[in-house]
Amino acid sequence: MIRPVLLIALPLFFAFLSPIIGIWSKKGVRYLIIFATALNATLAGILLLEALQKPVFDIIGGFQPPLGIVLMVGPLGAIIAFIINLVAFAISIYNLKVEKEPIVRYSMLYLLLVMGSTGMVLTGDLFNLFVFLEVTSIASYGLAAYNKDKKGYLGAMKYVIIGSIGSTFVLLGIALIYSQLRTLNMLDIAARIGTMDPYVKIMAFTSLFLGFGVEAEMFPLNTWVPDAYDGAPHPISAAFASLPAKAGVFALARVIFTMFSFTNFLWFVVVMGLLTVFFGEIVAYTQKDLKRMLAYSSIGQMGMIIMGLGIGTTLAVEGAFYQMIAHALGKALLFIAAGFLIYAARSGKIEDMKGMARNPLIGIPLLIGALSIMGMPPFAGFYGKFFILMGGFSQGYYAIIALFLAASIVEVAYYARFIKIVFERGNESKVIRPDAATYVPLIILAIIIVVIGVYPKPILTVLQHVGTFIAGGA
Amino acid sequence: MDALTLFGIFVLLPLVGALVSYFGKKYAPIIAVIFTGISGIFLYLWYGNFGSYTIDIGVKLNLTFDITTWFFMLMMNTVIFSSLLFSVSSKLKRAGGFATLMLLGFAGANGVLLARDFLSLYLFWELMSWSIYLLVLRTSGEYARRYLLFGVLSAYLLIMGIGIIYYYTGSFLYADALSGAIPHAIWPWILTFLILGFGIKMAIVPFHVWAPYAYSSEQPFVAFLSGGLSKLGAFGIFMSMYSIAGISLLQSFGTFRGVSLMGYPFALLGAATAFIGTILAIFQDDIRKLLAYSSIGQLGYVMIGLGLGTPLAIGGAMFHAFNHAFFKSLLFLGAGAVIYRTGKYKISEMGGLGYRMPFTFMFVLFAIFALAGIPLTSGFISKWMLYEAAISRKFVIVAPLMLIASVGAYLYSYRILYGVFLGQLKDEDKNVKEAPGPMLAAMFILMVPLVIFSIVPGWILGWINKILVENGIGKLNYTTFSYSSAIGGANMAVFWIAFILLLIFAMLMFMAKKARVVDQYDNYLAGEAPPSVALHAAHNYYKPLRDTWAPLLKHSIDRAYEKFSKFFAGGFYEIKRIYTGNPQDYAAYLGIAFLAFLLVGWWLLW
Amino acid sequence: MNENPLPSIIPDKEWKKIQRMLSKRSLWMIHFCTGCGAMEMPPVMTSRYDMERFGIIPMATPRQADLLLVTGYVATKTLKRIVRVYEQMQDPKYVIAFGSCPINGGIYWDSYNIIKRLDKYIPVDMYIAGCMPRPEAIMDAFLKLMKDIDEGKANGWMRYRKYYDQYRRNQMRIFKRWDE
Amino acid sequence: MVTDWLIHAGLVALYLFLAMVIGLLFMGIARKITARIQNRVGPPIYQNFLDLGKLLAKKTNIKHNWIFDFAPLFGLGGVLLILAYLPMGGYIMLSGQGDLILLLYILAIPALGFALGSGASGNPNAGVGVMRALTLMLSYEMPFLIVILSLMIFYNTASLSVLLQKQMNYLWGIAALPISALAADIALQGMMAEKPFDIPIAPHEIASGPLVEFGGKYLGLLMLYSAGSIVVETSLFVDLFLGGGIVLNPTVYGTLAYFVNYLVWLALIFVVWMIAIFVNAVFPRFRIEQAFKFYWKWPTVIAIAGLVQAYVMSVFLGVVP
Amino acid sequence: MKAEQIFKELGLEFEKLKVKGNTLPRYKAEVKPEKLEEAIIKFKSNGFNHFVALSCIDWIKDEKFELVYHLFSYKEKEDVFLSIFLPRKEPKYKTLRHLFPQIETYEREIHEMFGVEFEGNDRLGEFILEDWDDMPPMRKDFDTVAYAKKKYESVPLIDEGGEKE
Repeated sequence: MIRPVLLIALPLFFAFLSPIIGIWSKKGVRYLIIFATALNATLAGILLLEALQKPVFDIIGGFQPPLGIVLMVGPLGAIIAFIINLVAFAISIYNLKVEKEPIVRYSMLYLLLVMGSTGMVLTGDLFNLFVFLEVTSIASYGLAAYNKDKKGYLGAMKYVIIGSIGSTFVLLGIALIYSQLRTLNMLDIAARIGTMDPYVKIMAFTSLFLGFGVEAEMFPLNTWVPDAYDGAPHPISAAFASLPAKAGVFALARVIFTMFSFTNFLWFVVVMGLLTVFFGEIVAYTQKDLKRMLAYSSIGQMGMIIMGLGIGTTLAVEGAFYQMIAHALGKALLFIAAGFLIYAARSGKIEDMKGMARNPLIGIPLLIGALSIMGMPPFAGFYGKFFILMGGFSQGYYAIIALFLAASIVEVAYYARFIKIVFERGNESKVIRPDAATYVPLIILAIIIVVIGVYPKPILTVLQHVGTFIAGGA
Repeated sequence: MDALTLFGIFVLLPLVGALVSYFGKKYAPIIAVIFTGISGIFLYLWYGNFGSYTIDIGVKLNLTFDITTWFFMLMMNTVIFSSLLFSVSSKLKRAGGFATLMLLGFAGANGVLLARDFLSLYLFWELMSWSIYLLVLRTSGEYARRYLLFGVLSAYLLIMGIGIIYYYTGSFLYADALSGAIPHAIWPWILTFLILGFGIKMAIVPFHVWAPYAYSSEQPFVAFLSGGLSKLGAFGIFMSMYSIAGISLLQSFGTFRGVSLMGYPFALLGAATAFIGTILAIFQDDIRKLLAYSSIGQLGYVMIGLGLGTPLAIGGAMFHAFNHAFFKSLLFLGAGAVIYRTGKYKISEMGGLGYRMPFTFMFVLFAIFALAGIPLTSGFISKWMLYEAAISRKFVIVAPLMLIASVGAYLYSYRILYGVFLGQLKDEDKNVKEAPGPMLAAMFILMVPLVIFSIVPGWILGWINKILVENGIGKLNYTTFSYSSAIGGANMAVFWIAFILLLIFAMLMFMAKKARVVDQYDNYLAGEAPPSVALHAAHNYYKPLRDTWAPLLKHSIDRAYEKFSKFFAGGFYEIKRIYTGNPQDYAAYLGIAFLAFLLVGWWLLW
Repeated sequence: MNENPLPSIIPDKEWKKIQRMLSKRSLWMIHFCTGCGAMEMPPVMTSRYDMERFGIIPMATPRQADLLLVTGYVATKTLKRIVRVYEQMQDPKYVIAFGSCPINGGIYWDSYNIIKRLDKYIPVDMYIAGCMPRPEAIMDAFLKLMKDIDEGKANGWMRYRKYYDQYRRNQMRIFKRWDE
Repeated sequence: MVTDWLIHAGLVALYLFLAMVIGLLFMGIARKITARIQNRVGPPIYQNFLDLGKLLAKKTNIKHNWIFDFAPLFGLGGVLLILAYLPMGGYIMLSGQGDLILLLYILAIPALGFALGSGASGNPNAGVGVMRALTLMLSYEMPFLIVILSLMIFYNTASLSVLLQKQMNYLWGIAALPISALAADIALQGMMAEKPFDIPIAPHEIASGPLVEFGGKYLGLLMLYSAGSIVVETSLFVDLFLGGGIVLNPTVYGTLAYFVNYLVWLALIFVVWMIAIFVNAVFPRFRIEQAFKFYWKWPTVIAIAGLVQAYVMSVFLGVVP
Repeated sequence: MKAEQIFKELGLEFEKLKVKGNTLPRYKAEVKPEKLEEAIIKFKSNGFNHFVALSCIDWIKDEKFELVYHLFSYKEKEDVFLSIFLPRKEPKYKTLRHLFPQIETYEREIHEMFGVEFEGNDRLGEFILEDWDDMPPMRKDFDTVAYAKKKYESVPLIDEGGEKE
């Protein structure tokens, strides 16, 4: 009933509308972002309800499938898009706190980021996927350097180098596929993949896997993550953790399941996922700075999702998607809370934040977020982790699961250390109350996490369609 | 009674209660007491109709309400009811948060007891363990961190066990585990993982390090933690050994004089826990740490009973878990009352409180009788069953350790009695008042079953017998007043009559002219005048014993864990060097990664 | 049971005689060795004279003892301790003072801090003269005390109870503070 | 049914009274023998009766607080309870209804009551005394419990009356397990707190330890308690190792058997008491660390040897008494 | 270093005491009160590190108290007596407990028995005699017999109200 293309067109429209509004009122621009993302979120919600019956196809610009841009929206794509826009809406409320002057350019880049991520998730065409990847990357490069300080530039520069290499690999992959199969539509590729020369097929898969891996923060490719997240302003690092990362992993899932249907290669993906978790959690334990620690922890979580995808059984992939949702919500919450803590303690180091979160308005959402990331029951993170673990067991990956559990004990260790310092009694004098723009998004995200955790039925009915997804469907 | 009412009353009600009591600032404990009271009433009403049901909240939760669950729920409910009743008048800071987390933990505990499939077991187990984490966090972050590490370790050991079962049977139900899909050689792995996972919650020796830390938070919570929640470990081990694996499977590993070779090493572990827990408890000066180590020791007994596996041993373990739930929470509440009134933790700083707080003293004295196993309380019967089980099967390693541990129990229990309640009253405690009403009521509730089941052991032995029969382990022979085993027995009615008659005779001999009551300072100090400061011999009470044990006490398991974690932390800093920080390396990583992927891909083709 | 347990069977006077016989035959003594008399006690206890055959055993605390031995000169400081020990003993209690010092100050007749006559401060049932009496004298004193108890003459504890205020007044003349 | 219950109660009362008398007599004999060893005349044997009479006839009695009364009440009541559960001279009083483990735990009732009372006296000497008593208890309980365990394993029973039966039919404990009997006798020395181990009631060091504040009728009842405990400990050893003095089978000879068995039992406990007294007369007092180290070294090794012997005989050689 | 040499360095005239039997050499020297501390320090640093005793002599006829500080050297095996004279009216001197800790006890005793004031020693006051209410007893002008009669004889006998013994 509503055309998925609206989800992409609207943010574009508002992005270019913001300079005009920016002329007479800076505040208007901020509220514009909130309105835009809210509208987008509701549209994604309606689209999700529709996509539940049958996948929605949408051809843009009248070009026929083999060449034209086609949006293929399955239930999974729809729910990820919905979550992306929901989190974007929550972060946009927190944007009110950003004081840095060129707010117009900030809102444009932010809306482009949202449009890119939503596009990557909804598109059914490989080249279109690449276009949206480029849009997201460029928007993220701009936003990463937004703070105009040394750390900002350093992080953005690293992100640019790694990101661009990644995109070139994606382009290489697309070229190889197009040269062999003459089509760029994912479903066509899936149908004709058999005819490809095996060596070229591996080459294409590796380059695509690597390209999207950069965005999905896989082990050797995620070296830009800590610096980019650290340098970016607080709402942007929250956005980074949830929007482009989820889109990248979804693209990866598309590559693995819809286009190439390998079976004997998947164990390598699991190994890479495990390496990502292992290095992410261990280095996070050593971090003294809060945002770097959260960045490494998000690497760890992404590794777990990649591992879930790699295992390949319906239960594991269901767990992976569940974890995507939980991680997006949880990480956004933690980064917003981190933003407030850094602002309250006026330093990034964890030691200086003694007792900053004792105010229940910030304390309880922080606890809910941390516990959900750690995978504790009534919160969203539990089912994702449990299903991935059980999926791993059902495939017999004992050693890998054992190593993963050891890594997650390390994760619990540094989260508990962080909670200990932040909740310590001691300097009540310096603790300040968070203002509306901070605790409203926190409470929204916390409520969603608890609702999804306590009553997972709606999410699980959506994720029922994982079977068709794995078989290469929408 | 269908699925929703069962799930509603025992799990949803406490969750709702948790939400509601958060906003009742000062009246939160009272609200919490009402909620636990309701579930207690239903527990009493539903004794008869047992059954199993499934709830669908997106994932299927299989719940069963049978005699074993009822027995453990009885313990859990009474202990949390009296703990919350105690906390009504103990003026806790942020009482709202306290009541919420206690009810969350209670909901988790009820869930674990009701669960009959591994998903819901793991779900409620984690819910219970992180609610305890937040309760300990209220006191000190560091202790909470250590507790959470062990809590998560126990959860992940369970996950490993569940995973292996899931790999073979493909389903989470307990019943399916016996469907023959699991090869015989894999069972030891599964049982070891499950028992160690549950054992961490019972603070078995190698994993007991978290207990003294977690037990030094607020006393009402600690009473529930050590009295109620440590019984979940016992329940878990009992379920995994005797209802998931089943007695026949255990026996199939070869038996050593009627006891399965699978269970015997855990009995040895339990004996070591009992011995080490008791010896460490003797030397503690902080009353909370002393009670923590003594609780570890007593749970060692339960582990022995579960390990041995004969009907008498498991019956003894169940009964001892029941007694431990009551007398240990009574002891913690008593200690809480003393701390509430005097604000002191160290035993050597207190003294002579027995004269100022007579009721608290009587309750703690009674709990000490139960702990030491004096026949006046039901504590003796459970210890008797464990000894009979060990001796009748001629276990020459487990039995002496158990006996000497119970003698050790006299030492640290007298240290509490003398250090805190007897001896000379210090000046600053001169006008210490008796504990407030609700506290005394809470303690009284916990004392009643210890007395009743010592006079009429038949009732509780009936319940335990039903548990054993239902799980096909065997039966106990008992009558309402007496119990017996292959090699001995005792009749409690004759004991009580003889004791009361002879006590009356001693009173007659004793009740002559009233004796002149003398002030506490008028005692013989070689003629010297009583000094201004009260002389109290409780400082460094067992110094001679500590000197003889000094060579052994040097190595402590705590420090071993610290060295272990330091070693790993060092390793992490080595790994950190991968993220060098300059982009050229990162770009190089990308190239290397691509090559690696390609080679693996092509290699897979050949 | 210190009243007559069977008033009907045993007449009151008879019961008093039994009580006195009992306390005579088992005198438990506490030995406050203030001065040089302590040396005389070992021969009395050991094999040559052996006071235990009369049922006299040395006890460690005044609560368990009936007989207080003051052996030697009594300084003002020591007197305070002796009075405290004496009051901690339980009736019926007896005091034996060894040597000439408690009688009249002995060789310390002119000393500024030795009390001259113990009898003024606590009731003494038996004095043994001699500048440290020999064990034979001590044994004889014990026998004499046992005969006195039997005849009911050794009632120092009654006198202390009856004239308590006089004793207290004398004591307070010697030392000003009591609780120090 | 009521009449034989009354007779039974009357007999139990008679046995308890006799036990108390024997206990006091044994204390008198002990003092006489110690005196004779020290080459002095020593008090008459009935001296303890006179001491008891004097103590109970004391005019005034000191009391500290209501917990102070626990000591005499639980002390005397507890020791009588133990005596009721201990077969004396073959006459099974209550030990049919309670086994050896119940007896072990009842042994603790008077000790704990006495410890409570002395703790409440407020005198620091008493606190130190009770600490020494408990440490001593931990030390001698190690060999003693291993010995009891070896007996239970060998005779395969935990009930005392059945044990006596088996000793009568088969072999006395001392004949079957001589090593355990030796360890038990060493442990007995500590249990009775006789000289090398009378550390808790050390008159010179801590003014007679827990007894420091007890006088008059309190001390009288505690003297009855210590007399009773002498009979308890010696007759426990006799029942476990010397067949409880059963020479004639009561079912065959009836009351004459009970009379003869009682005399044999008396003689046997006298012998055991004499061993303890001779050791007591010659030994100085150990320090508490020495006592603890001593008991957990040699007697424990001997007890373990006895345990191994019992284990081997009952499990491998299949000797079933 | 030998005692004579130290005396020469200090410029004190000393006399060697003739003592029967005990062959250890003993020297006695009278020192001005202000110079005493410096002399003791000198001796202490040259081997005389054992402070034996501090005693007080009551020269009632010359109206003076004599304080004798007795030092001993283990190396040289020699005894040295350094004595100072204080007026009998209000004898006052500064404390030397910082040189040897045990001096404090001797000073307390001398204060109680002779009434010599030692500034800097805060622990003077009641030491051996309890509840003492008269002049310091060791002074020669203190009449013990009279005091004994006054204090102890005056205590009345317990009058039994005519009951015969």
